[in-house]
Amino acid sequence: MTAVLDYPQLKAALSKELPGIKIQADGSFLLVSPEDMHKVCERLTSLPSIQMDYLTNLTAADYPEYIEIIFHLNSITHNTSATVKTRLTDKKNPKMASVVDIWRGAELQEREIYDLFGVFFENHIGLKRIFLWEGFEGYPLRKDFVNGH
Amino acid sequence: MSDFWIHLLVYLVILFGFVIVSVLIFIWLERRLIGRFQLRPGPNRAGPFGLLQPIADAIKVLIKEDIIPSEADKGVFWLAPLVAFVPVMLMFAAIPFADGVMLVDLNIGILYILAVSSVTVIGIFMAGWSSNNKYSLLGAMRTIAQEVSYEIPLVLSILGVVMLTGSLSMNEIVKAQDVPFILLQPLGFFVYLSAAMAEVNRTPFDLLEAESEIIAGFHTEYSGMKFGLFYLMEYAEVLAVSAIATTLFLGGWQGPLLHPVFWFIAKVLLVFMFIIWVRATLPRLRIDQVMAFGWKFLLPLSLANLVITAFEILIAPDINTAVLIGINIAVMFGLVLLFSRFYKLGGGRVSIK
Amino acid sequence: MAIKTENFILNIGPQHPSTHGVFRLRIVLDGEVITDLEPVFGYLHRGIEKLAEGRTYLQDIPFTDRLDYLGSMTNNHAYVMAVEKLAGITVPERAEYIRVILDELQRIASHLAGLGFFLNDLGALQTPLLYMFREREKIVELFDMCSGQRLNYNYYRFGGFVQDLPEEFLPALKILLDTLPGFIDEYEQLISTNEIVLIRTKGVGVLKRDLAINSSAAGPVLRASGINWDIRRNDPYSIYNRFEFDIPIAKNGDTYDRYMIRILEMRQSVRILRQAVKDLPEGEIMGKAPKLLKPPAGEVYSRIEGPKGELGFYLVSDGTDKPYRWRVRPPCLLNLSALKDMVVGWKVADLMAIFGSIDIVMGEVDR
Amino acid sequence: MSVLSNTGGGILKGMRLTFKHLFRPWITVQYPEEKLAMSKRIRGNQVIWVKETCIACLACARACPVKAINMEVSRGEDRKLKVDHMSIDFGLCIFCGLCVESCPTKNAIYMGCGYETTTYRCTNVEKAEGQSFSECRCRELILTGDELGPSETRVLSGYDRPDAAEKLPLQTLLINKKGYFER
Repeated sequence: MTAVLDYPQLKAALSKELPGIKIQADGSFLLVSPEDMHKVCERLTSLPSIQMDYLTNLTAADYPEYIEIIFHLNSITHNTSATVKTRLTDKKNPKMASVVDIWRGAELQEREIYDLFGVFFENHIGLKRIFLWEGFEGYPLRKDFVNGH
Repeated sequence: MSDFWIHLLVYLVILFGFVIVSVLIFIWLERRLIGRFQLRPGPNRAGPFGLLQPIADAIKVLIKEDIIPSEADKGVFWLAPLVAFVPVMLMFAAIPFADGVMLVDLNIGILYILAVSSVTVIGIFMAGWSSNNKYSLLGAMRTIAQEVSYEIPLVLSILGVVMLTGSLSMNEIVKAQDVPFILLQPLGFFVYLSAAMAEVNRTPFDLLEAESEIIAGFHTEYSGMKFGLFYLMEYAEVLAVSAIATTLFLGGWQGPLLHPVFWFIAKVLLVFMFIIWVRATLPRLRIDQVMAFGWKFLLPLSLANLVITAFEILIAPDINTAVLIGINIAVMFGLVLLFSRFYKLGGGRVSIK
Repeated sequence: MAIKTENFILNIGPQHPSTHGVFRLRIVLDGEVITDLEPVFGYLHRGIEKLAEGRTYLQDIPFTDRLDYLGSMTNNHAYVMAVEKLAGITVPERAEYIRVILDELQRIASHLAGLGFFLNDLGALQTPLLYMFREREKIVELFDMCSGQRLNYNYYRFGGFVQDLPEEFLPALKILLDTLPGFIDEYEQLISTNEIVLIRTKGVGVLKRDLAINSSAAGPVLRASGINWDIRRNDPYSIYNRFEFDIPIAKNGDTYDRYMIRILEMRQSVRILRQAVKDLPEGEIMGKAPKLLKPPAGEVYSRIEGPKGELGFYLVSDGTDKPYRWRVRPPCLLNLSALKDMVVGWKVADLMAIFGSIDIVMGEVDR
Repeated sequence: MSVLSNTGGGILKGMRLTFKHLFRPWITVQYPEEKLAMSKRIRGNQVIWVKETCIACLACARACPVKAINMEVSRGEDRKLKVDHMSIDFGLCIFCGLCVESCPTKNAIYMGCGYETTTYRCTNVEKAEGQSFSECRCRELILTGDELGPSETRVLSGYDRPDAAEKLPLQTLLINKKGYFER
């Protein structure tokens, strides 16, 4: 059985590594501020006791106040899992640092989020729309997008 | 009108009819047989056992719209099917259907056939080049490389037969076969068949029209009757190759009791069915592997075959035929096993900067 | 001597015999060698995630059929399991066993189709494809028998199934299980030792162990690279911890290994199926689930080991009868992440072999 | 490992196997002449609506994920619901069977066994001003009222209806095909 990491403990470990980051441990996930996300992800993969080497799922959800980016992480070495989230409050122009340099698996999923939610990932290796054509107006998976049906 | 002209005209008509009819039968046979290999009945709608299917296909191809790509090199595009098709027809002039039943009994029959058959590749390249399509071009480039390299083992494997008979005339070769040369030249037959299958682009060497890679290769842009000519050309080529294999290695029209023409056609069909069987079983090789197989495996084997044949003729001309057959077959297995252990394919990943 | 040459760009797809749907690849060729590659997606994008948000939980089940249409049963299972987790619905024993049976049958069917097309891409003129579709047909007929359709099964429901298995199902399944290993042996006779297949696949398109993990590859592709990771074993769902089976692992990560892993997995699936059929209990097939499902607000990520890899569903509920966010973790799309690293340096013919060995279904890639 | 392994042995093995297949019966079906008995639970390309037993509860229309069912009901003089208009657009229908499952009477709406609904072309296209081609509706695919009822060509399927399933013949299975497993 894949063990879910203990989030308060994870928070403590990360705050020790990276003093001064904004991090919050909820019951079922770790909430990190968008600016610190890249650093946190780096530590999550490199710390030998955590070693989240496998990015299972990277997605987003549109809430009224913010866009939430959700990372479902797995450690194949330790057979553990963790959920890390970050919230982008600037809905007009949401952006965060890309994690493609940490996990190659994020490449297509970040493009998908960019395409469907309009979140801009900085330093992505080739950020452009993945499913819809260039010039499509709006971001379909946002709640304010109205489609024909 | 002199006898010569009557002979020429009658034979031309017969030959043309023979090729067209047997190509239609071949197409039907191939589709039926492949179907049976693949657990389905094959075409069975048009006529009894689907026998009219090739004719229906031919009519369809004839009345189809003839599309020429706007960017194509039109003159070359038009000429290509003809350049590819005519040499194949010419090959049949020197093939004996029975004793002396042939258009011309050339005393350099084999040389003529080999020379004419290698012209086809120019037609294919013209088609690939003039289509102005990248897939066609890839197919055409593969053809050139493949067909030019396989000419060499093909010719060398036939030389063994020529050495045994001492004649280049097809009819003489058939007459010399008291024992079919497949027994005296098993290695030669193996090399010939492999090389010939590569020459006529049958699986596993069907690179120039590799459907899963380059769609249809050189005839991607062809439609209508021009496509029909290419299709006809392919099967006529297979027919020619089977006929040559029959003539050189399987005793040609020779056979007991029945009419020689029957024996000839039966043997041709046998070779063709083997080719279909191979096609139904094997996947395709990659271009560099095809080249490696030709240059590193078939070429040394055919040279070895030549040397061994020469030794047999020079040193032991009076040896018992049965013993000779035994020795030859043993030598073939030994050499094939030995060579396949030692030759390296090479190729593989190319590092990209 | 250097000849001045130029690379040329070749568009493969969206309509091409071996792109398995409408997938487009832009490749840069140097002669026959691929020097660069860019996949272009979106030709089959139907916006299923958006569509699902506008419908009730029950109405979304038919949409999952249309993701990976060669693995509808497992898609159903993954989605239904996520909703059950979200709403706290328990599934009766018999239904769990039937789910395992159908999932494993689906895995065999999907692998057969995948391998068949892979060999077709190698140029084997449909013969292995048709032999494999013969066995797939038998499985599809079983699915047809219990669900009523041959491709879009729509059979799982929250808490169990629409209907119990028909009585003809188990006898037919037993015949299938008796004969299937023999047919897998036949495939191996035809393919596994065929020299042409060997030289076309061994060492071709190697996906290194580290890259496989890093690029989120899943399923047979991940296991062919030597990583022991199977959700059925590492994060057991349903009742998989009751069965004895091995996780086949290869070590080279080449095209041949990806082929071989699938053959071995089919054998293991037969093993699981035999145990499941033997232990199948009688009883209810439907747990207690409200007709109009309104799961409590919350979110869930639940995953199963689908035929193509880890198939996950991330659902967010806001307490209404419609999901707030409905997301699929598409194994097919993520297996393509490392396509470029696998393909560059190989020839056009190898591109098709490698691409075929990943076994993607465009319905899931583009959604 | 035989002498021939890696030197043609595998190819010979494969050729032997394909040769064996030459003598096996074929597995394909010669379709228009030869038809298989379909699954008892077949979800064919028909949805059958039995007017007499329908209680006009609109459950099927609500269950439909693609809104293919258009049902208008009104209260009659005897305070009972009656169906004024019922039509199903088979251009939209995805044949998922959710309407059949949702029906509370269990005998008012059925899936049909028929699957041969192809025609060469649609002759009656309903197209409003400014609609794109994908938005217009083929009138031949919209069945209304009595057209939805059971008939000789519209046989009730046993999908979620065990009583209808009993009347249908057993499904033909490839597994039971003779002459195939005796290898």
